[in-house]
Order: sequence, then C-alpha cells, then structure tokens
Amino acid sequence: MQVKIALFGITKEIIGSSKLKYELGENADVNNLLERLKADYPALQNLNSLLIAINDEYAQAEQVLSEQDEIALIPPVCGG
Amino acid sequence: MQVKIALFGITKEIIGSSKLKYELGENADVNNLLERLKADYPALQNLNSLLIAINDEYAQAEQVLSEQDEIALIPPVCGG
Amino acid sequence: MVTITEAPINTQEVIAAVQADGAGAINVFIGTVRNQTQAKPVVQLDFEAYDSMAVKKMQEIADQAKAKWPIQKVAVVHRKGPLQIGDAAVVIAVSTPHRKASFEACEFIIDTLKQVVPIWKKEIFEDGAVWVAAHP
Amino acid sequence: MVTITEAPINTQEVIAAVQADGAGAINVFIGTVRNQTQAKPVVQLDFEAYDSMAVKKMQEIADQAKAKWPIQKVAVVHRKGPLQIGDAAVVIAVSTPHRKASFEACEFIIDTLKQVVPIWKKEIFEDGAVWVAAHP
Repeated sequence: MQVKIALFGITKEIIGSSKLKYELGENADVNNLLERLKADYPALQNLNSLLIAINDEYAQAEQVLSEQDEIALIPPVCGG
Repeated sequence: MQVKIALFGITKEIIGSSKLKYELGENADVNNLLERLKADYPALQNLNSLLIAINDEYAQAEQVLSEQDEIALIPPVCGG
Repeated sequence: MVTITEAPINTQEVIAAVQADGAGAINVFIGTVRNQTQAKPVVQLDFEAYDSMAVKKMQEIADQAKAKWPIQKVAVVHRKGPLQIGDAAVVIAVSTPHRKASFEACEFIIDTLKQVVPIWKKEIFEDGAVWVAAHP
Repeated sequence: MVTITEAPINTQEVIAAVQADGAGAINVFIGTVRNQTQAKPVVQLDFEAYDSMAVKKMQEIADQAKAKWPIQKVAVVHRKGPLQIGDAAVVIAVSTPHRKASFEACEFIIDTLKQVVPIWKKEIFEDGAVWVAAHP
C-alpha cells in the first residue's frame, strides 16, 4: 500500500519536503514505518524523539496503518 | 495631646464619621488608643481584627503616638 | 505601575506596562466582581481604600516579589468606588524570563495584597450590605 | 475559543472570551518572544503548527482542565509564522469562581501544551537557526 506522510519542523528540513509518499507492505504498523524512515533518513535517528500521528492522534508502535490514514511525523514539539 | 484618626470601611460606619479627634495623655501608645476606642465604641470589639496604622505603616502595640502622626484605624482588609 | 484608580482598569495598558524584551512570560491576574457570594446574589460591590498606605503597601509587595523572583517588570492596579458584576477590581501583571516564576510571583502578589493592603469591600445584596471579612 | 492564528493575538479579545458573571478570578498567561536564549541574541522566531491536530490537542487540554478545576470559561490561542521580539506566541485565559484554581488551571494548560501540542519553534540567530528541543 501507499501512505502519505505530512512533515513538519526539522523533519521537513531533513527529508527536504513537506510531504512524502511511501510504499509499505500490507499490515505495516507504526514501528515498521519509523524503522524505514530512520533507515532512509539517518539524521532522524539524532532527534530527541520521533512520533507518528494518525488522524490527528498520537499512535502506538503496534498500530496498523491504512492508505486512508492521515499520517504525520512528529519531531519534538515546542509550542508556547 | 490631641490625635486625629482616619476611619475606613466598617469602622467609619460604627463611629459614624470618616475622621475622629481624640484627647490622649502624653506618651499614650497604640494599645492605649485601641483600648479607649473599644470602650467608647463597643461594636469595634466584634471585629475580626483591629489595627492601627501610623504614617502609612502598621504600628506595634507599644508604639508611642505623637500629635504629628497620621493615624488610621484599620479593620480587616479585603482587597482584590 | 502601582496605583489605585476610580476609573475602570485598562487591562491592556497594565499588560503593556510589563512588556520587556527579556521577558518570555507574562502572567496576569484579574480579580473580577462575581454575581454571588456563598450562593447569595450580589447586586454591587463598593471598594474603599486608604489610598496613600495602600499604594505604599502594594509597592512593598511588588518589591518583595522582585527580591524573590527574577522579575523584569511588575504592575499592580486596584480600583475603588462602586463596581458592577464583571468589573475588574484588581489587575496584576508580572513579566519574567521563564513562565514558572511569572505564575509564582503573580500569585504571591495577589495573596499578599489580600492580607495586608488597606482596601475594604462592601457587598451589596437586594436586602442589605456587609463589609467582607469584618466579622468572625 | 481555541485556535491557531497567523495574525497578532488580540489579548483583550482572549480575556473577553472568558468573562463570566460567576467568575471572581481570571488568570492569563502570555508567552512572549524573548530577545535571547541561553545568553545568545535571538533575531526572530518561526512557529510552525500541524493545525488540525494542534487545535484538537489544545481543546483536549482545555477539557482536561475543566474536568479538574471549576472553570467557568477557558481560551487558548496560539500564533504561528514569523514572530518578532516581544510578540505573543500564545495567550491562555481561564476564569474561575476563586483565584487559586485560575492559577493552577492556567499553569496546567501551558505546561501540558508545551508537552503535547504539535507546534514547533525555530530560533533564528545572527549566524544560523535551530529547531528548539529537537536534539539532545
């Protein structure tokens, strides 16, 4: 399946785009996606934290992805 | 000596005026004044607290009064 | 800015008074007139102040706060006279480099103000009036 | 009122949004852009937000605060885009019957916002820029 990932802040700079399309195996979960991303973009490994949001909610490592999900990569937040 | 006492809030209502002139013996202190006031206006005895300010500062019980002092009677405060 | 006023307090002006380039945080406390006290409807509030001493005490409290926290600027404005429901009776603003100190200092100032500043509040009900905190 | 905006935040409007006849206290927190960070001069700040999720998380935090304290009304407004020294990045206002809860709830909201709301801050110096908190 193909997922679209929204990128923000430093992850946008590391990956060089505000959106990313990614081919994943069926039943790929959040962990699989994070591993792939860290392998393809090693600079992501240096971040304080890296989370995945699915449909505006922080996702657990085992949550399975689907093509319809709105997926976002969340580097360390710092509002306020 | 004669002292002038400024009155506020409930003490102004109890005494029925915003200013009071009082004859005191020489070397009268804060305690003497409070005792006299509570004797002359017994309703003052029912207050949660009753303090004397001299020249814009809370006074100690033994502080001696003088005619030049700006004296005020301070019932329980409740700003804010 | 430490004052007593009979005019409505301009909150924006009080906040502007504590703006500072070195401040990352501003905490503002606004004490407003509630429509009830202990479940009894309040019609109006009357504040009376011993102006000269009140301003002196408010300034002392501001100085105490400055000694305890790294405050950039502080402003304390108290209103007196008749106030209606919703009116601001007091506005306190504190600016600090980081946020925690702004909360602590602002709360210290309002807590201490209520204990020592010679200002009195009369609550006016439909059927009478009472000087707040006067009696046990 | 829980929003993200690119326009300057109107603090007076945010405060007006939490006015309530049953409120005796309003606490307001304003996060402003400091002229330095760890002693290094800051020229400008850029805030980026994942808008839909950020608003959802801000609303969740406001709801959590309402469950913990007797809040009358709450408002949370965060700005994004380029900000200059002194600009307000976030304004939070909470109204409660009594003052202690207003301080506690407002501090809870800003503390939690900084931990979970997907907003990012880039500090721009004379000689470079850094995404705050990104690296150990």
